[in-house]
Amino acid sequence: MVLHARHLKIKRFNPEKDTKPWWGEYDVEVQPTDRVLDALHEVKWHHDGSLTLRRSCAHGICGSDAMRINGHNALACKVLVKEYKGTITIEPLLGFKVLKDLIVDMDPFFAKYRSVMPYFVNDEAPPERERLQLPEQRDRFDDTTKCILCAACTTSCPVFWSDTEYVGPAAIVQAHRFIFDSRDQGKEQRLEILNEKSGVWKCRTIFNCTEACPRGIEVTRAIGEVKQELLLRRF
Amino acid sequence: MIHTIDALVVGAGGAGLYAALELSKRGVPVAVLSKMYPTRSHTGTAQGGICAALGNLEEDHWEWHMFDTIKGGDYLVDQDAAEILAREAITTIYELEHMGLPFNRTPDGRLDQRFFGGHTRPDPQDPAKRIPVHRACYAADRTGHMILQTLYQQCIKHAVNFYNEFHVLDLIVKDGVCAGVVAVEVRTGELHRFHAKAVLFATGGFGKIFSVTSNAHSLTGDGVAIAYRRGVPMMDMEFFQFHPTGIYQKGILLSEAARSEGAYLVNGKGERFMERYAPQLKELAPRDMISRSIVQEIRAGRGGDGKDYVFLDVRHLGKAVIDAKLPDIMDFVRVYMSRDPLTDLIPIEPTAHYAMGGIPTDNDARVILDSQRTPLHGFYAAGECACVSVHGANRLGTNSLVDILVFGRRAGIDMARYCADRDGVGWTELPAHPEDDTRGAITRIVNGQGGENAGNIRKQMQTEMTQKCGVFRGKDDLRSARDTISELKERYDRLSIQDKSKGFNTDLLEAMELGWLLDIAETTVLGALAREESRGGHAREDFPKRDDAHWLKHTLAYHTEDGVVLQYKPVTITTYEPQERKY
Amino acid sequence: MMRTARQRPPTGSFQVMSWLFMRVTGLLLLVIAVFHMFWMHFIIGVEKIDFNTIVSRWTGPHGAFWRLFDVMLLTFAFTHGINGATNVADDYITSRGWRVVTRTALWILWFALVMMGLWIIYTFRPDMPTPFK
Amino acid sequence: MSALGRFSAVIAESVVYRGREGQWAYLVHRVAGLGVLLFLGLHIFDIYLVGFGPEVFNATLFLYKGPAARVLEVLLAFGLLFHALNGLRIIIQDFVPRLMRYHRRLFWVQAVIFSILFIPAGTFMLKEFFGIAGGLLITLALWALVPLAVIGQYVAPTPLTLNVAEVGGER
Repeated sequence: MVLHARHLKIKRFNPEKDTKPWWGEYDVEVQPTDRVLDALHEVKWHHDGSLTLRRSCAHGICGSDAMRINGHNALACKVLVKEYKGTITIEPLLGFKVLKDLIVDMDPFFAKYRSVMPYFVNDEAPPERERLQLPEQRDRFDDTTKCILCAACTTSCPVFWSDTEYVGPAAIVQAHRFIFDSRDQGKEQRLEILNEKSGVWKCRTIFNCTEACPRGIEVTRAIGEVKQELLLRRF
Repeated sequence: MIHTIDALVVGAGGAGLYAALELSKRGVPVAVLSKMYPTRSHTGTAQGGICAALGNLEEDHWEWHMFDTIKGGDYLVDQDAAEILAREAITTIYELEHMGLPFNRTPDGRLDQRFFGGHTRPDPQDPAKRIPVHRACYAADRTGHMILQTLYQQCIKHAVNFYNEFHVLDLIVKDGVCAGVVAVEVRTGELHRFHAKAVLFATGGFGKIFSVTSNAHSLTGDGVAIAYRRGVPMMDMEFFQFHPTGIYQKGILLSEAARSEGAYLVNGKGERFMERYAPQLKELAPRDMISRSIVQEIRAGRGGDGKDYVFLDVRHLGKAVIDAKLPDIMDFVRVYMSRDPLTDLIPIEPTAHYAMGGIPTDNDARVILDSQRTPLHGFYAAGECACVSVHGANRLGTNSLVDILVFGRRAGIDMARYCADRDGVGWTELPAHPEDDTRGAITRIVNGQGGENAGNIRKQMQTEMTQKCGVFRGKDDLRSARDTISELKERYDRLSIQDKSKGFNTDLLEAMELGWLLDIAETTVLGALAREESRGGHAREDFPKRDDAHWLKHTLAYHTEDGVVLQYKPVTITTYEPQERKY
Repeated sequence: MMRTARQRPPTGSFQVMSWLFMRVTGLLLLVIAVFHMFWMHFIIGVEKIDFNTIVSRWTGPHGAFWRLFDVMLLTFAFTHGINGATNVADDYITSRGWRVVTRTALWILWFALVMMGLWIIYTFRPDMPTPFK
Repeated sequence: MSALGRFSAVIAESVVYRGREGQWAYLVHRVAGLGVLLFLGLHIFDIYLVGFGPEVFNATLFLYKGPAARVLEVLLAFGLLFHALNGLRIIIQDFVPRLMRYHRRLFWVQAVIFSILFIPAGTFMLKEFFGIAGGLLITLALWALVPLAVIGQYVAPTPLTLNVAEVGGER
């Protein structure tokens, strides 16, 4: 096991003690194939126990540890230390209130998510067995079912940083997953929500969300498809 | 702060959310407490599929599923529970589909099914032989993710109350009746008292007692250990499943779905070695057998590149199959190993994966305290933290998802009934100061001056458990592990932490979790040391045979003032007499 | 704090029409504005432009064409621009009151300048009376 | 927090966040659009002045004459051309969303077309006052503004500020 020394620069802020943020600088020994999350754990477990972050599954499925690593959003558990040269700078996500160190307030994010009716709607009595759906009908929304609600997309969006009302890419992705599901019946209501001022028309096709998505979802495209659906519905 | 709610669900994975949904549909006021946000729960990382004998692709019957479950569990399965599991799997799958879960489909639009390890049907040519059956419904290789999302979505639809980032630290029991929980609001550090008629623990597993594990950092056995300290035994703790295909040294899971789709296991000499160990099912044998086979190959010097791993080979599957059916796990190989699964072999080793043991319950998820099935009224457990026991000594692939859904659902239904019944009796009164124990424990850790570091203790425990209580176990190793754990527990009492703040004090909470892990590691080692046979996930090198005469029984480990006390509980056998287990 | 779908008032189709308007005028302007820039800067040359350039443009043999062209350029470009500016302002101004103020100000500006432009394009004569003559 | 303070904080975030081609295209598109609008307002006003007769009008045209005005004019050409091509790229993707998979490639196609059109055009517009070599040099300097800003983002030290949500205190 070959260990390499790496320098981490982490933005620290504890509202109980600090009036403004400060850089915590740490030298840790890690393997090059370690995740950035492993390096953060090395700091927390063996250098400074007060470093605070969220994490759980550590392989990019639970969506807890989205943060800014060297200036752009990523999951700390889905990037390896060796992908970065020199100092690794780690900061909390933009656009949400920083609660402590790398932890931001996710409640507004989930409130936006809940506002788009992110659940299956079909009031007909279900059949005894499964409802039928052809593979190509299912493929239509496959991409957006991958979303793990990590907020990397929403917090990378310049429109979202400035406009508190925009529902943000993640919520639209979640709506897309149902709008294009052939079994769902809530499409019109969802489209109506996204047709509002705070909805899809706020999207300026910047692609930061697509670039930030750790699951490789074509987020901007999903938003574009919803826009197209709204447009087609009108004419 | 004091909250009063009829039904409390602790943990927001598949079991907890399904129970909450059932309670909510029945009009029972319910709150879900999660130490994270619900969508972070570990159910989301389940990959391969969820079995139910729908027979969409070929003839299948729930009895066959039940039989496979019992045989897979090396006959330590309680067969009445296995029957419920196999029967209700079918209705549960249809219910999930009706909730909108995007399962993969057959060309004619029905639910597609794939093979999975240990799931078989009789060979039509030779009924004595058993061949793999298409039984696992799936959504690419993110079945668990889709289940978690779908259930959370439905909970939103049915206005379930969520307390996110509320970490439950204690169970309130008064006169043999469960009356609620004590939880800390992680954001503020404030202690909250939740007064309830019925409490469900769906807190998940505890793979973090091991160093190489597929489990999330949050899987620290909170619920199991909290109940244990309040007098509930831990059942069958020595049975821990090691999944054969974890990414070498990282433990990240490469789903059995890869082998279901036709991937091979090959050793350093390029041989498909499973042909020797399980001639009929080969790579689709149960996980305990494959894990042992891998370790045996490595020990015989046939590891890949002369090292302590073997290979998973998916190259022959082709890009189309991989992109359509295994996109996530192949992404893991690319990200974490910098290898291309289309051209390279993938180094793998067994990784600690699933706890067959946990909080003992009956078939309605009610917690029971002993072999007489004495209930702890108002207390329920479901999911990986519970032990019904449908998995016995070894769980079959996909049965974890079936378990959390079937028994999570049953828990919700029975809790609703119990809450209605309690209406006549009235609420159980709370003890005078239910938070005192928790507050004391927190103060001890925050003010601790002993200088011991939680990170070091955790690391040592995990290494010890992986090395000495892993796929194969021996008396000397287990004794040494027992001594190490008790030494670590002493050191744990001299813990110091650096973070003294109230809000988001994860330093403190991780220390509390470590205390629970140490309890669990202890009962695991002691259970393994006592059980002098090999059965399912528990393989003793000094007792290589299964011993039904002495050991066809469940272990119950109790927390007493004199340390851990082991008792035993008989296995329920209804249909299938134990036979030799061959694949 | 959180509003559910049903409580939200429907806001009609203004957003989608505004979005579509920006695309359609954008495509038209791609031709008109870029051609105008090319014509004035490369074919004529800025240093050579003076009062007579305008006179020959609007009253010469192709006067009708140029006046129509300039009306289109003026209305499309300025409406596209002001609508874009209100979008930009909305992005950064979060208070409802200030949004109304900026919006109103921008559309008043739009009205004033478009009227000035249209008036001069329609009424221009080389010998029209001016206050300074 | 004032709208202006909020605005500058958001701009700071846009510059601090290391987005890729799309983010820069968006920023330039927006600034260029506002710049062209500003010029357009001025331009409508000066054309309106033809109604006041040749003396007044010709006197106003000093605004557009001379070397400095010519450099600004090239900047205008930059803005108009970029806004037009970038807008076209966005419209194409809007109406054929599956092309968004190639959004980075489309951006680079646009960047090449822009450069091919802008560099000779700028040189031509400036050659009267600066000669061909001088014109090319100034044009290239203007052309390089955005790439230099991108490089600057990677070279400059990361500023230590809380994010907009924190200072805005609204969320």
